[in-house]
Amino acid sequence: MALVLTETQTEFRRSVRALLHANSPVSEHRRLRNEADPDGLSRKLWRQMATLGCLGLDTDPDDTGDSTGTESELGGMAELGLVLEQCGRQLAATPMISCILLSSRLLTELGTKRQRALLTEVATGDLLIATAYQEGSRHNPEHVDTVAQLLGDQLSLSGEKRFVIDGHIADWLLVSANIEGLSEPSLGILLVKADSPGVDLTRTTLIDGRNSATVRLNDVKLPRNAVLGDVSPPPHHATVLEEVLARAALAQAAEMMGIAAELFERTQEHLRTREQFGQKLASFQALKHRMAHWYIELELSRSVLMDANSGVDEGRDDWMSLAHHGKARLGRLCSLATAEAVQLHGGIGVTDESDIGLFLKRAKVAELTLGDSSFHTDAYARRLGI
Amino acid sequence: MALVLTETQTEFRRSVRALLHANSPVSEHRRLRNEADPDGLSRKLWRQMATLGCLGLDTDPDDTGDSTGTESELGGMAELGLVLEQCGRQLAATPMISCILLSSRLLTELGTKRQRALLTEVATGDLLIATAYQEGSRHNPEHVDTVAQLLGDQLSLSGEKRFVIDGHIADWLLVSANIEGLSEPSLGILLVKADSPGVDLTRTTLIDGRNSATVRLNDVKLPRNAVLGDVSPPPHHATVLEEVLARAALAQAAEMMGIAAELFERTQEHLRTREQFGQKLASFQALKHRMAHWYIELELSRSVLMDANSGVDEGRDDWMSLAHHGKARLGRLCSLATAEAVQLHGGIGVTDESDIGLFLKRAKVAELTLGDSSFHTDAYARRLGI
Amino acid sequence: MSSPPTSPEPPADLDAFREDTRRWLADACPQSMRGPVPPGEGLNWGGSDQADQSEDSRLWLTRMAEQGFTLPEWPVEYGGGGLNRAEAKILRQELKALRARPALTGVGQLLLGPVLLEVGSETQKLEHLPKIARGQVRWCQGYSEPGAGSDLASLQCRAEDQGHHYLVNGSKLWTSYADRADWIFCLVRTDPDAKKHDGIGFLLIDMKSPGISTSKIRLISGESPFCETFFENVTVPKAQMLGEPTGGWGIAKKLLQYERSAAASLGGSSAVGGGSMLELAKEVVGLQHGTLADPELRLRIAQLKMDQSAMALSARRVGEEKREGTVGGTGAILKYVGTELNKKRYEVLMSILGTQGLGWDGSEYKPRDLATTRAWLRSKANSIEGGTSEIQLNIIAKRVLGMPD
Amino acid sequence: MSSPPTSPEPPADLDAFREDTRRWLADACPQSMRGPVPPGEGLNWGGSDQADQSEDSRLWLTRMAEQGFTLPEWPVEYGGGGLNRAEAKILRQELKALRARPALTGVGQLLLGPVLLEVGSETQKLEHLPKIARGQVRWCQGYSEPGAGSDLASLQCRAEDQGHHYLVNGSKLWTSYADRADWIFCLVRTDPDAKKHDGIGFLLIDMKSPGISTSKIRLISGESPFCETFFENVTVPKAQMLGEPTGGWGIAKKLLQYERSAAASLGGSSAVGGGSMLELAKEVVGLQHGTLADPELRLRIAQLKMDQSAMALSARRVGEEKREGTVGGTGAILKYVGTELNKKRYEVLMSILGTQGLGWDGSEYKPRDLATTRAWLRSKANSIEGGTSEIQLNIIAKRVLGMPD
Repeated sequence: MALVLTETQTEFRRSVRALLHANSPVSEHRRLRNEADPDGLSRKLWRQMATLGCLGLDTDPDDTGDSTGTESELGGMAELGLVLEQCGRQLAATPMISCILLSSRLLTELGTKRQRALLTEVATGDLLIATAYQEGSRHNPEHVDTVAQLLGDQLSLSGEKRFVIDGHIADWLLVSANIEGLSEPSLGILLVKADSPGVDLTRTTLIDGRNSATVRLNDVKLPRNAVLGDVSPPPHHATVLEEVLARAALAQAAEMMGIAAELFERTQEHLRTREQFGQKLASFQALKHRMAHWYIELELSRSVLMDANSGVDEGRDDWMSLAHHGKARLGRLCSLATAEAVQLHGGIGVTDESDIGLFLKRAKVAELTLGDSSFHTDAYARRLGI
Repeated sequence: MALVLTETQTEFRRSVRALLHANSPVSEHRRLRNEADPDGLSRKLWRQMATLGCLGLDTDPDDTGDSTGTESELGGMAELGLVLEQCGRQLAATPMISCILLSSRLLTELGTKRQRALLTEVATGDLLIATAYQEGSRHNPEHVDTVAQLLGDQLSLSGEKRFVIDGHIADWLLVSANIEGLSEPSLGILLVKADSPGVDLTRTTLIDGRNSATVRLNDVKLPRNAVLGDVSPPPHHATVLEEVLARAALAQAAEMMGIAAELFERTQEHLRTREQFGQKLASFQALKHRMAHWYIELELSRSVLMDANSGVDEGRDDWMSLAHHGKARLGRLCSLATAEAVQLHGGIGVTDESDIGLFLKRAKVAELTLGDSSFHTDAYARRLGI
Repeated sequence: MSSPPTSPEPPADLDAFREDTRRWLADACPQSMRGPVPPGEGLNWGGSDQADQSEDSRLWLTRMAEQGFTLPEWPVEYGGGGLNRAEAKILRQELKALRARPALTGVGQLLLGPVLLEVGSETQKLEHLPKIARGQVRWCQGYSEPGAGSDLASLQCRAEDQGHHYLVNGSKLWTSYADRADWIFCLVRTDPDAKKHDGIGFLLIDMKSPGISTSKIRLISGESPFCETFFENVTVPKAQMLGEPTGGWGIAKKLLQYERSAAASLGGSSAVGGGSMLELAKEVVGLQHGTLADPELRLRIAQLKMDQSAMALSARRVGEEKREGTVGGTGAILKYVGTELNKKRYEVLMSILGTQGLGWDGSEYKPRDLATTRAWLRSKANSIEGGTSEIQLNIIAKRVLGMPD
Repeated sequence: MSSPPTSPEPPADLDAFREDTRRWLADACPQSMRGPVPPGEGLNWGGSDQADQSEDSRLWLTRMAEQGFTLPEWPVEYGGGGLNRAEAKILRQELKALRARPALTGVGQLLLGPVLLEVGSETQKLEHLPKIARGQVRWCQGYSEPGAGSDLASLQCRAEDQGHHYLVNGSKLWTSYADRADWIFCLVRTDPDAKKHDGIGFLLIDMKSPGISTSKIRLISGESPFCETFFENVTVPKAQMLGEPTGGWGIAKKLLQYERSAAASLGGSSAVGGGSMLELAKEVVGLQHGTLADPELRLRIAQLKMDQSAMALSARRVGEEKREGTVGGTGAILKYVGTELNKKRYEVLMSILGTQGLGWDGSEYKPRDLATTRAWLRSKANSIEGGTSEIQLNIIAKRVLGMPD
């Protein structure tokens, strides 16, 4: 229902913004990239975000304890969206999507009490878990060739996962695999220590200076209870995975909202100050109309994201459609925003010296992460029944 | 190859333009509509076009005789395109598509000498033939429920055809039907006299003031040689029909080119003369850029149509792709052109008094005739192998 | 004709008010005034010309007007219901529960009334407001002029000060239902020498005044309520000037805002005749491998549905922000988005209908299809009337984004 | 090093010329100079810095230059080949048949040379043209400046008349390969008091002059040939002014046209590394029910293919119209369409590649994918360099459509 923020939410957003502003300006993102930082992100920032309660927003407080500082009124997609949007505005590299939206959520939804015990350390920022779900180069979670073969009480896991976000620094991995050796083969999520024998992690540097990993699994030996939930067969893992991916896509969309809004404001400022042919760029009518169009799309997107976040938090029946809509729309908004920002900044916009290119690159990664507009429009249309 | 007109073509275009200008201004189209003219078009104009050779452009001169005045250098899609484009500019209602591009062509491609004998009278403008190929409300020539049942030497034709362009004034009909009673059922085109017992023609008035008909066929008795080509089974009728429809779609696109170009020039004139807020509309930069965009699309479309017409005339391998491209592109161009023309004309553009609405209506009919942009883009993509 | 129901008692508390109102409405609202308005019938616009209204419609208006329920929050002395906000909300809820159609509509009630309440003299209020509330007088508006387009302030229709009265000459375009209205409110040039926004007055004119004539405007979609209204040496008493004789522009701007928020509500719904667009698409286009057989159209429909949802949510957000007092610039986008979306919606519908949507009239076309086609044509005016899309973009750039002229 | 081949005889007739040329080329063109330029290698831009050129490349340049074949239609006295149009065409055909790469490229040959030929003094022609034709001097261009953007004429770099020489101060942006060029041609402000287009000169400057320095510009796609070039009290002989000291703007416009027609040729090809876009799409995205598994991407590809075809045909039409002498306004659209289309093409390629296109470097990505990604980023500059898209639209509106300022 809520299309305006509550006071608590406004206050929370202010705290997040202040934290990121002080500790993760865009120049910090540039530094991490230029120095080819081995982590590709700041663990210090991550622990600061933990102190603010950002890391426990998507888990059951019972699993994370009081230590996280999570306030009772906060917790859910609306707040996660606020965090991600601020991350987008500052280009703050954090494992929010990989570790919180994907991994914490999967553990919360499917993990046994013993497995969920990891969440305490996740919420303090001391432990990182990455989720390895993608195999091809396009988002298609149904495409799983990785196999976990059940032999007695042991599982042998083999396969190759690509684009495992933050996989290069993960302590644990959640891996989707077809479990074979049961009465019928079924998809399951397995919890794997990243340094297990047979796990080969290759770090890949992305255009936005962040990192993902290719994870090669060669006969990784795991106990049977490495499967989340410790059940066999776990028939609903595929459904839960689809839902968790949709939630994460929506959070990704919130980050894109931040990128698009920041680009808008920077472009607005550029047009206001830069002169050409004896007048401010902002006074050219063709540019005014383009800025107005962009503003319209920003506002529509904001309404959609707020409603989608509420929809998830309220558990509305149509929340999956809302999430698909959110990610589809924000992908298009970012295409518009990056194209306009670069073009309207002119030559300076294509130099590495300008920050605009950093937003462009981050936006492209975000667009293709967890399904692009095409994927989510198709999913949305399916839910319309057409 | 030819992306510029030859001198002969330029001269021919001049003649067509002069004829239409004198005999079929837009006001004439308006008169036909307002008076709900029983024909919905001018037979006098049609005979004048015959004198100019327009009606024999798509047939073998041997079939039409010298009487048509067809010059030897003329004949083919390039010239047909010129005629149709001028028709579009003047909103001249003629049976060019129905009687020439569809019916004459089908007869030329498939007819026996006896059947082709009709072409002499077609070329003089004395005989009208309409082609009945559509059954649903969307262009899908493969969808044929109409059946011609072979019983001995007789055929019994039953079915319902919709959107039979100019069917209300046709002397003869070409009807696509599944011929049953042969060793295997196969699609055939049948030549049917419009006043045969069992043929029920219902005139339908379209938004552009023109007319099509619903043709209901109830056990229409025909001789076996009513099938074009007089062969049984005629296995290539479906292919020829597809090709003839593609050629006709390309001619339809040429008419749309005329509509879009005419709307452009009228809008340009409007912007040049109309003042608002103390300046000419044409001096507003946002409108300049929109006009430039529109001009770009016009020019691109013109290049494509000229090449597609050449492609057909030269029998290039890819001519079907070119035709699909042409109709798809012109559909989009007309969407742009009508939207911009109406909007930029402001209030006057939505009144019946203005001609803009007449072009809008004609453009919509043309867009949906012989397959819309969606249909032809899909067909084009299939030919790309994707 | 059934006997008039007894009045409800003045409300003691809200629950009692709800109870009373419900009971009264159940009695007062004729059965034929419940449910959606059937095609061919229109709402009651009030006024002296009630020829097209059914007896039930007239009765329903009379009964509602007697209670002041046509304008429930207006003061009782001006013909309103004198209800407070909470009570008015209850009335709306109960009307909705009954699926009662509005007893009265029109520009008098929706646009002029609120402005009169705000800036009219006491005499003007007492003269005009009760007649609006009771639906006795039907108003039309005279803003645009031939040749003025979006540049409303360039208007030429003149009101010359003749001492006791004004002498009005000129013409007004797009005067909806001027042929059936009793009065017209007009923007007129009172001072041709002042800067163009400064020399404009807001004049109330009786349509029966000698020298006024109207002619109907036919649109591309066919018949329309629009007229052109001509003024030839029309004498108008000076008391009928609303506000200062040169203060009309400010009043017009107030009124335009009501008009825009009304227009923005377009585009949200996707109901077409009986079924929804999705059902129509499945019926006409069909499915193939479980998805719509036309892949491009499928994407256009999905995009449209998303856009409609984004529009509806933005309108709701504007409302919520207003209530919270945190108004941003979102409101400025609604007219543009709503009207552009409505045009897009009809383009999609035309694509779905295919050649079946190309009919002008005749038995071969379903009424649903014919109506959709006419509505498609009518939608083309949406982004022109009530402030063109270009003007909307200018406003966003200037007022919301602070971009200079 | 192989011995230089013997010169072809002066052409008797065209067939003989073709025969001679073919034989000469077959001898003269080293094998490694045939076929497409391998990644990592570049064409020979001439000049004193030949460090990145192979021995074969230098040899090929020397041989071609000796024949005047680097600029076959230029007069022999300026280092050209003195060929007539028909002969030059034959030479091009034979070079193409051999798949020989151009022996020489660069702004000297392509942009400055033609302009020098047209407006240079005899002394200037004799001094500069032969060195351009032989590839002895590599040129760069100094047009844009920091802060000027599309408003080129607002340039600030000053050339003060000091009697015998000019004193140049200021800086130039986007000077491609300035760090490797021998000479630069510059627009400089010669009269700060004149109207901005009137006080500009076109100056030729030796890059070895004291006071010149360059720094490289890194783009979002990585390394680039662009530099910023700084002038600090640089002394330039007055004889190096091309045309009138205040006539530089006219010369610059001539030169810009050569640049635009070069930029317009972008966007036509759809080759990506080895395979075509269609093959790539089928490989990466796959087919389902016989069509590409991603229905939206499928439509985007089809649309792109159509647009590329429309662009290529329009470019050809402009050429045909030129030959027929029936030039219309179509030429004005090519730069805009070509560059916008090239950007669109790379957006589609990125969509096809999916996350595989997100790599910056590293072994997990195919060279093809990494190259595509960098090219995607580089394409963003297409609609800015050589006249922005906005400027192109202004030009179309003004010059072709006759819309007033």
